[in-house]
Amino acid sequence: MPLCVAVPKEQTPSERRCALTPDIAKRLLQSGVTLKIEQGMGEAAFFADDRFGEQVKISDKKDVWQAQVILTVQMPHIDDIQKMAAGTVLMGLLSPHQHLEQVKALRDGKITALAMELVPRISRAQAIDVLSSQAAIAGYKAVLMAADKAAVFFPMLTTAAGTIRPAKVLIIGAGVAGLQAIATARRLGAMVEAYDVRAATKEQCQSLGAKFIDMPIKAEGQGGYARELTADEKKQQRDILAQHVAASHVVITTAAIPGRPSPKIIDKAMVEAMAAGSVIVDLAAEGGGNCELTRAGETLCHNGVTIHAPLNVTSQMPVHASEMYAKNLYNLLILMLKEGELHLDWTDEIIAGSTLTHDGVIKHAATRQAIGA
Amino acid sequence: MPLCVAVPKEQTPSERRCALTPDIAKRLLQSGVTLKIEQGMGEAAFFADDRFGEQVKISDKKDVWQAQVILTVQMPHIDDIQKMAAGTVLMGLLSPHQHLEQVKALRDGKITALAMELVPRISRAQAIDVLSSQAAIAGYKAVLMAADKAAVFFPMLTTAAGTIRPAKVLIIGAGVAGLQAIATARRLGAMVEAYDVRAATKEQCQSLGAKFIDMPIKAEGQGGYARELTADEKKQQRDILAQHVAASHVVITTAAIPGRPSPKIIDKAMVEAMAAGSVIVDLAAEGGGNCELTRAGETLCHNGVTIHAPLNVTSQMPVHASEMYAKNLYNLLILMLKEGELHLDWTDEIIAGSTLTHDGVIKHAATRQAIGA
Amino acid sequence: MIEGFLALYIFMLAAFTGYEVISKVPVILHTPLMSGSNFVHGIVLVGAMVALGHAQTTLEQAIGFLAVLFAAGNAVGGYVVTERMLEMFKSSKGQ
Amino acid sequence: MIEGFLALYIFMLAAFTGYEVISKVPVILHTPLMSGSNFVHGIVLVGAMVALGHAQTTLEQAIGFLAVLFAAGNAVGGYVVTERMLEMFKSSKGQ
Amino acid sequence: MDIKLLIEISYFLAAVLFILGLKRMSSPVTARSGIVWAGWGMVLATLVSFLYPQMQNVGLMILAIGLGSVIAYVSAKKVAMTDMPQMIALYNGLGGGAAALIAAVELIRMVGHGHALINTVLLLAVVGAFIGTVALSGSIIAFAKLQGLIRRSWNFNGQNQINLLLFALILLLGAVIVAQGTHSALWLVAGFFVLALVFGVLITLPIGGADMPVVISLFNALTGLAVAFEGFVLGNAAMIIAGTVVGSAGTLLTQLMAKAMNRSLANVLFSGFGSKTSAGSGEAVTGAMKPIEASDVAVMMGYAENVIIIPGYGMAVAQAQHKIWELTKLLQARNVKVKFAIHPVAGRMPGHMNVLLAEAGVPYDLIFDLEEINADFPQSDVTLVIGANDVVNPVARTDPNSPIYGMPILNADKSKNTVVIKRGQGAGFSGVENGLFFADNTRMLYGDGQKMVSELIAQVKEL
Amino acid sequence: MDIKLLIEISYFLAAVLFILGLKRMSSPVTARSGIVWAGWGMVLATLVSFLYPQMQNVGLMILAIGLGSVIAYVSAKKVAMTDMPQMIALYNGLGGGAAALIAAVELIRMVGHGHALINTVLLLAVVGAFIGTVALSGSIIAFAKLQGLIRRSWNFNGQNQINLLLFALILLLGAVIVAQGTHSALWLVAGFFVLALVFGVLITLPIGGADMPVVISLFNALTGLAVAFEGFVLGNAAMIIAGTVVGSAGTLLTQLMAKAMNRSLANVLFSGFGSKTSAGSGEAVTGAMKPIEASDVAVMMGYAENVIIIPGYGMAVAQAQHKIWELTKLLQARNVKVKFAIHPVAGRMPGHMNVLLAEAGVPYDLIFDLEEINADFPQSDVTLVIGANDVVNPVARTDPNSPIYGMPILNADKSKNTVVIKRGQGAGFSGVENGLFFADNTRMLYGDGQKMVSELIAQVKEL
Ligand SMILES: NC(=O)c1ccc[n+]([C@@H]2O[C@H](COP(=O)([O-])OP(=O)(O)OC[C@H]3O[C@@H](n4cnc5c(N)ncnc54)[C@H](OP(=O)(O)O)[C@@H]3O)[C@@H](O)[C@H]2O)c1
Ligand SMILES: NC(=O)c1ccc[n+]([C@@H]2O[C@H](COP(=O)([O-])OP(=O)(O)OC[C@H]3O[C@@H](n4cnc5c(N)ncnc54)[C@H](OP(=O)(O)O)[C@@H]3O)[C@@H](O)[C@H]2O)c1
Ligand SMILES: NC(=O)c1ccc[n+]([C@@H]2O[C@H](COP(=O)([O-])OP(=O)(O)OC[C@H]3O[C@@H](n4cnc5c(N)ncnc54)[C@H](O)[C@@H]3O)[C@@H](O)[C@H]2O)c1
Ligand SMILES: NC(=O)c1ccc[n+]([C@@H]2O[C@H](COP(=O)([O-])OP(=O)(O)OC[C@H]3O[C@@H](n4cnc5c(N)ncnc54)[C@H](O)[C@@H]3O)[C@@H](O)[C@H]2O)c1
Repeated sequence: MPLCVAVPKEQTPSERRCALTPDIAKRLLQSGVTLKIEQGMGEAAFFADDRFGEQVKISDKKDVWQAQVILTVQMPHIDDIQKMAAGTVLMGLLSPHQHLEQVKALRDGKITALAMELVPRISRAQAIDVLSSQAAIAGYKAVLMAADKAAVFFPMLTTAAGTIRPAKVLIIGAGVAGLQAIATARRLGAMVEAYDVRAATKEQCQSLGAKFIDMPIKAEGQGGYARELTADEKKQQRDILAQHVAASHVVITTAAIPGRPSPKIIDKAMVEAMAAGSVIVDLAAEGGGNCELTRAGETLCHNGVTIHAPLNVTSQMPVHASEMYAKNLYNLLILMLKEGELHLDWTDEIIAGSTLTHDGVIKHAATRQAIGA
Repeated sequence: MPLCVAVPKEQTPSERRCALTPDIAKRLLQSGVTLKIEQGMGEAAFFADDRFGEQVKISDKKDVWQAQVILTVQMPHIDDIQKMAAGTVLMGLLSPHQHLEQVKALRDGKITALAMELVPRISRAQAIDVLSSQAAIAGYKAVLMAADKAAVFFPMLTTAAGTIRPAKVLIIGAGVAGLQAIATARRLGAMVEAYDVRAATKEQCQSLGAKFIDMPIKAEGQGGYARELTADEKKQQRDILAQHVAASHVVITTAAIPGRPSPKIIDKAMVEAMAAGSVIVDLAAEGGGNCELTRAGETLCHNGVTIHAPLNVTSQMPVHASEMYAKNLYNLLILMLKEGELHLDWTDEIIAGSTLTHDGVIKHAATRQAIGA
Repeated sequence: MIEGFLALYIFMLAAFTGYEVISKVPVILHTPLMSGSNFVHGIVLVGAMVALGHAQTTLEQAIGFLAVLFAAGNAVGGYVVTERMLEMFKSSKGQ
Repeated sequence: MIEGFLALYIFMLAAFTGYEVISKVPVILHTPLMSGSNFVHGIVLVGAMVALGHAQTTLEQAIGFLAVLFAAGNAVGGYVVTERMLEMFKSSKGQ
Repeated sequence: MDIKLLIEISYFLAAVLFILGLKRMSSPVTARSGIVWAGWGMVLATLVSFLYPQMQNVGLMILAIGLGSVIAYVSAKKVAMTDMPQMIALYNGLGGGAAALIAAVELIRMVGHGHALINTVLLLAVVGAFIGTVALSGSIIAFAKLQGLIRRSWNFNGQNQINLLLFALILLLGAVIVAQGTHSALWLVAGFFVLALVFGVLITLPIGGADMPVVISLFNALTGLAVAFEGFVLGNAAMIIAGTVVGSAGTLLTQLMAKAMNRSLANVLFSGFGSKTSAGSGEAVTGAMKPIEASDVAVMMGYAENVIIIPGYGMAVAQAQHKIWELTKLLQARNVKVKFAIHPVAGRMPGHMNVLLAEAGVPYDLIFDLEEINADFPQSDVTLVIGANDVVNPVARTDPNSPIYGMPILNADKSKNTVVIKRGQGAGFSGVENGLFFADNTRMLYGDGQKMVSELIAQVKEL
Repeated sequence: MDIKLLIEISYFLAAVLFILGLKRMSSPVTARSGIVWAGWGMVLATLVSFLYPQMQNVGLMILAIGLGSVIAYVSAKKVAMTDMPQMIALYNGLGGGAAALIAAVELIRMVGHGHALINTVLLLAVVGAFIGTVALSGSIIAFAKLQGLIRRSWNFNGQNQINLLLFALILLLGAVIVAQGTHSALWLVAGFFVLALVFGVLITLPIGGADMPVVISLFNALTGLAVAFEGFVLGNAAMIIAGTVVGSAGTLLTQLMAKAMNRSLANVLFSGFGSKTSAGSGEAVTGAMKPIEASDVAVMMGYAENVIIIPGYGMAVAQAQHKIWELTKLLQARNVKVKFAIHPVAGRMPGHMNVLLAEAGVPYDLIFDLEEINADFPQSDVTLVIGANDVVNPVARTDPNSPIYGMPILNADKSKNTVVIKRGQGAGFSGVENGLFFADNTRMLYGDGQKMVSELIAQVKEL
């Protein structure tokens, strides 16, 4: 009997992405597996059930959890986890830190859970790297949101009714999302400044036309990530950034340190120094935000400055976000398929590295510690 | 006694623009007039009272209407009109068609009312042309709204998680707003097609990088405007446009014919042929919209297609919209100032052409007819 | 007096040289270059000098005198005019 | 036999011509051009022919024979090699 | 050291210096040194010529040189820049005359003293005499025309036939002189020269002022040839080389000049004798559009201090924004200060130019709007208008009846030089004639915006 | 018609044809016709030479010509394209030998028959003999080295001193011959030639294979000179002109070639005798990066049918996107099909290349991603990699230990020719050595991306 891959519908109402698209479905079918999806699974992302074709079985809420492989976007509810048979492979953005109870359930249910955010960021794994694909969307979207919320034009405009100077946009954190934000803001004609603690980003920002704010702080951490700053460094950073923030019409922050809350880079005083009508888009909201005033998931106005801290930004671009996410999942899945059979190669660092639970054991060290087991 | 110019606060809550900015206030003061503004006049556009400087008097709701010249954005309420002394000059976007009662009040109050939308669009008057300055903002904003609402990326993106093809954007009506929309959508990386009934726009669209949809219909009207199409022409237009609309992810419509309701260009069938997740932004909403399904001021979803028909779009960019509007008003006002004294030269076609009422007479023929007086 | 073919060779080669030397000249230099080459054929002066130097009859002297006068005018006038025209290329900054 | 200075002039002008003719040559043509000019000095053949044609002693004849042989080799080999190298410029489309 | 050898070496050096000088003169970077090099060659050749064996009349010679030099020097220094072409004509005529006179001396000596010349030499002498004489009288007419001494062009029916006849007659006379050699009559020689003089006058008279520079260049080449021929006669290698080089370079130059005017040489010389295009003065009439070549614009801009670029709707149509920015960077690398002046209504929508310049990557700090830049135009050495029309039309300031009257404009007309790039006679949005295009200091660079700026780029790179 | 005159005219024409031929050969567009023109000059000159008065040994002559021609023709046709340089060396040596032999005949005749030569001519004959002989033996060594017959370079201490000594000796012998004239002993003459032969061998032996082309070019110029000198001796104008032109053109060419290798000529000849850079064969060793000049890349691309451009992070750093698009348009105008291949992770963010190409205005239909284009590489005549590294690294396919193993790459290594633009030895993001750069059909164009593409544009325009 061929391998069965199932895709349930997401439970969180704000989640508009889905884990399978018609295009990827076709490819999976070609590799010899059978597919079933929960009714309406792709609707929020504009992929109606009928677009998946005849060969994909439409199943109900209960039946969909009976499969060898289950693809999701977010961590399933506990009761859904309990529906899964032992040995089922679950793949999704499981954010274990936020769902410790579910992790326990997975462990106890002997589910093999692969968390997409744990995929090691090595060259070979780039096609599986959900963080990159989703961050690219977030960076683009952040600029659109900022431009839409800003009271001013981004580009320069010389008109009969006066000349409009271009907006000044400051991007803090030049990772994948930050770079995409730079590119998008530049496209719209803004004057873009960028800042990151990693020195390597300077050239990258410049290659996209942004001015880089130089600071004596260098904080590259492991694996291309940043390390946390010392108190001293933080003060220095604040002093230099303060002027740049004050002069900006739009600030987009994306700074993150893996496994830690987002660094607080913009404090209240900085916000108050900004002109009324300015906008801060805090993409780091999921990790607590880079701005002191940020309230995750909310848009507030402080002293005329709008502070927008959206969660799950990529859900606002459901079509492409789903396409990219599904492609990432697909690329991981085919790594584990051998002639239509599931075959988990534990010597492969991608598979080993991204496994959260397997055969009743929590494999991911940090999560294990968090659960204290 | 020097001329007194006053600026009341707008009454409509959704109106965030204001008729005077600190910069223009400074210039007006230099030309020898005195200024007073109603408290909080510029707040919605982030121009706090104190930014206007010492020399501008802050007055209250009542006192502000006592001046020789009164600048507004929209048509004042009847009771406000009645507060004005005879002979007062009122300048604003008075939209006489929608405010016939107020026009009567202006006539009866012997107010000299200049409607900014009536300014003839001759070369010399370009600096006074509010329609152009506001349309430019609307065109830019329309694309941002569309991009924000669209489920897809505008630019092409080749990534490890697949290649995202660029969005197809169709701009219908290549007047000032349409051209600006073309430019903005192109900046964001979309593939842009454009269509207009005036042949002269072809080269203009191409100069901004859009592909022009050629049709045998040529409908230039007077003064650079378009004329209404015959039934036959309308059918022909629909047939050709249908395919292009169906293939587009985003459609932005701006078609208008002066003094008539906006032409209905996109019918229900066309909308239904569009892919789910597509967006229509109907900038012609004020005139009834270019899409059959448009409901002015609302955002609705039909068959997965979002139809966004915002009113008063420019209020969403209050800073620059106000700056440009105030500059337009200023340029008209100084045309009427001679050594600090008001001097209306009725042989000047700009002043004569934009006068709505004067000395108890409705000067604007179309409005006169509408009122039937 | 020169043997015919050698003269022809010299003629051919000099013509080649003249042609190649000019072949890529910007329009702005057309007039100065015309003037410059006008100066160069002022070398006729040496011929005129020889003619006058070897003149015997008064007629020959008169003609020779005129020839030198003319030739000197050609050379000096050509030089000064060319120099004045080329003055605008004085500050060749940026190079 | 040629008068000294005329020879010098010819030498100077020919050198000029050679220099100017080459002055703007793309790198890709360096080798073909070297080969082409190698062919051109194959003109030594006519000298060799004259030498052999006027040779009297056997020694002179032998040397002359060798000279002609060499020179012919230079000319023909140079031509063929150059032509082969220039073959790649055959389809000068787009022009 | 052997005097003869010294002279030969000096002549040789002079010839080399002339060639190198001309070579240097053909690039703007080295042009100035070129004339100096050639000058030294001339000084050297002249000085050693005094050492010729058996030189007589040295006093007379010095007198002639002194007189000729002083007159030429003073006149060359005094003449206005705009009158240069006619002065070149004049000096060139003198050279041709000198060559002719040398031939005259030789011929007279031959006839008078029975001093025989071998055939080819005699032939060269006669041909040189003819060419030199024609160059003399023709150049004088060219001078007179450009100087305004002769105001109208002379055209009558049968002109070409008469000239042809005259030419045949001269040919005949020349042939007779060559054939008879020592036995030629003096009057025959005299007649030959007189007819050649007349011929030069006749062929030059009908040519219009605008074509004169080409004709002068042709006479210049001819003089070179005459000098070379007389060089053969005298056995003077310096004259041969210099004359031939000038003859060949001058011929090429003449062709290039004709090409730059979009005419063939034959067209200039014969077809209607140029009178159709323009008559009277070489200076263009005030009120005409004056075209210019990309290479000249490149030199103007490359050596300018301040340049202002005014883009208009035509730049958008031509999509020339990237090229314009490339040109700007090139100019900046030459320390030229470049600014962009954007008129509020340039293009067809508010901010049209901004979109394009931003796309090309022009930094915002180079972009100025009307109010910021209008005071700078008098300091602008070159203002480049690309595809703008209405927004630089001074009529908006001056003509109350014009539809654009009262619209503020960019004061391109106030700058020292203005170059306008447009495709042809196309009007702007308002359809009004543009006064700027007819201004004295405006030149028109006709062609598609993108193409012309590409050419400018190529030319600036050559500088 | 006078035979002598006919010969002279023919020689004259031949000289003109040679010059024009060389001129045509210096541009890719006309190069092919150039050799044909020169060829006709040669045929003409050879044929009329049979008509020389009092020609003897005509049978022998025809035999020699036939023999030489056939051998040369066959060998030239057979030789592989890669072995061309050594064949040029060989033919050139033959020319030098011929010139030397002519001198030998003249000298022997002088010594044997007391046939006196005037001093300058004797001097020229001796100098020509020396140069020709050195060119002969030197060229043969060059041939042997390139052909792999001599494999090692010969370096020993005091090499330069010995050569200098030898040179002094030859100089002395030559001086004696010139001074003694008719009275010189035959063994002196023979000794002179032998020493010259040895000298040619000694100076060539130490030079490494990579520098050989420059040396061959130098010998080529020398042969030209020798031919010119013997031309003076024989009073043969065609030889003088052709020889001198080749001598001068060859000297310039030698300098240009040395410059193209980033070396001075002196450096090639003396400093370490070139052995430092490379030894052994003229073909670069497999596994070395092979640099290339922009002009060559331009010719390759300009005459290609299909071109694929692969941009990478370096294009972004160099901001070369506008230039790349300009180059593309130029190529398209020449009917070259150009595609852009974008790797999913080129650059430093998803879509990095898209942003830049869109900014430059590259239309979307020219842009292909990895899956769409990877099959096209074998049809690509030239693949231009600009600032990409990891994404074209074949190691990702072959070396399981490499950190990029398993990443799909663009198969630039499968295309017929690949040109890589990068600044130097900089590694890519992953820091891995790139196998593509060492491939046989890959050439490296070193320099900043924007600058190099600008050069490519300029060069393509010249085609
Ligand atoms: N900015 C706005 O909002 C707006 C809106 C509507 C109207 N307008 C009006 O538009 C006008 C704008 O003035 P402008 O100076 O920018 O433009 P313009 O007056 O329309 O002149 C454009 C010029 O560009 C030339 N041109 C066209 N294509 C070209 C090409 N490919 N290469 C080179 N030249 C080319 C044309 O001459 P050739 O045909 O000879 O080449 C023409 O003279 C004003 O009158 C303004 O009132 C502006
Ligand atoms: N796309 C993404 O989302 C993303 C994100 C993070 C990392 N990455 C990684 O980044 C790499 C991208 O590969 P790639 O091939 O695009 O770039 P790459 O491997 O980083 O190579 C760039 C090359 O460009 C050259 N270069 C730099 N500046 C230059 C200049 N001004 N002119 C000419 N050449 C220049 C460098 O060599 P020289 O120094 O010798 O000039 C270098 O070899 C991949 O390894 C990918 O995994 C990608
Ligand atoms: N080689 C690969 O295959 C591959 C694939 C994808 C991403 N990456 C790399 O991974 C790295 C991380 O990317 P990411 O977007 O996931 O990063 P992230 O989301 O973890 O962080 C975003 C950015 O914030 C910056 N930051 C952290 N603290 C900061 C502070 N105090 N002030 C300012 N900036 C601060 C970080 O340096 C980082 O650039 C990048 O270098 C990226 O290029 C590599
Ligand atoms: N000379 C000046 O000073 C000046 C200043 C400003 C604007 N203008 C010109 O005024 C004109 C109108 O500009 P606007 O933006 O106010 O126009 P508008 O708002 O009245 O109309 C917008 C566009 O819709 C188009 N349209 C009408 N019916 C259509 C249909 N059935 N299908 C498709 N398109 C249709 C019109 O042609 C117009 O281009 C333009 O030509 C503009 O360039 C001139």
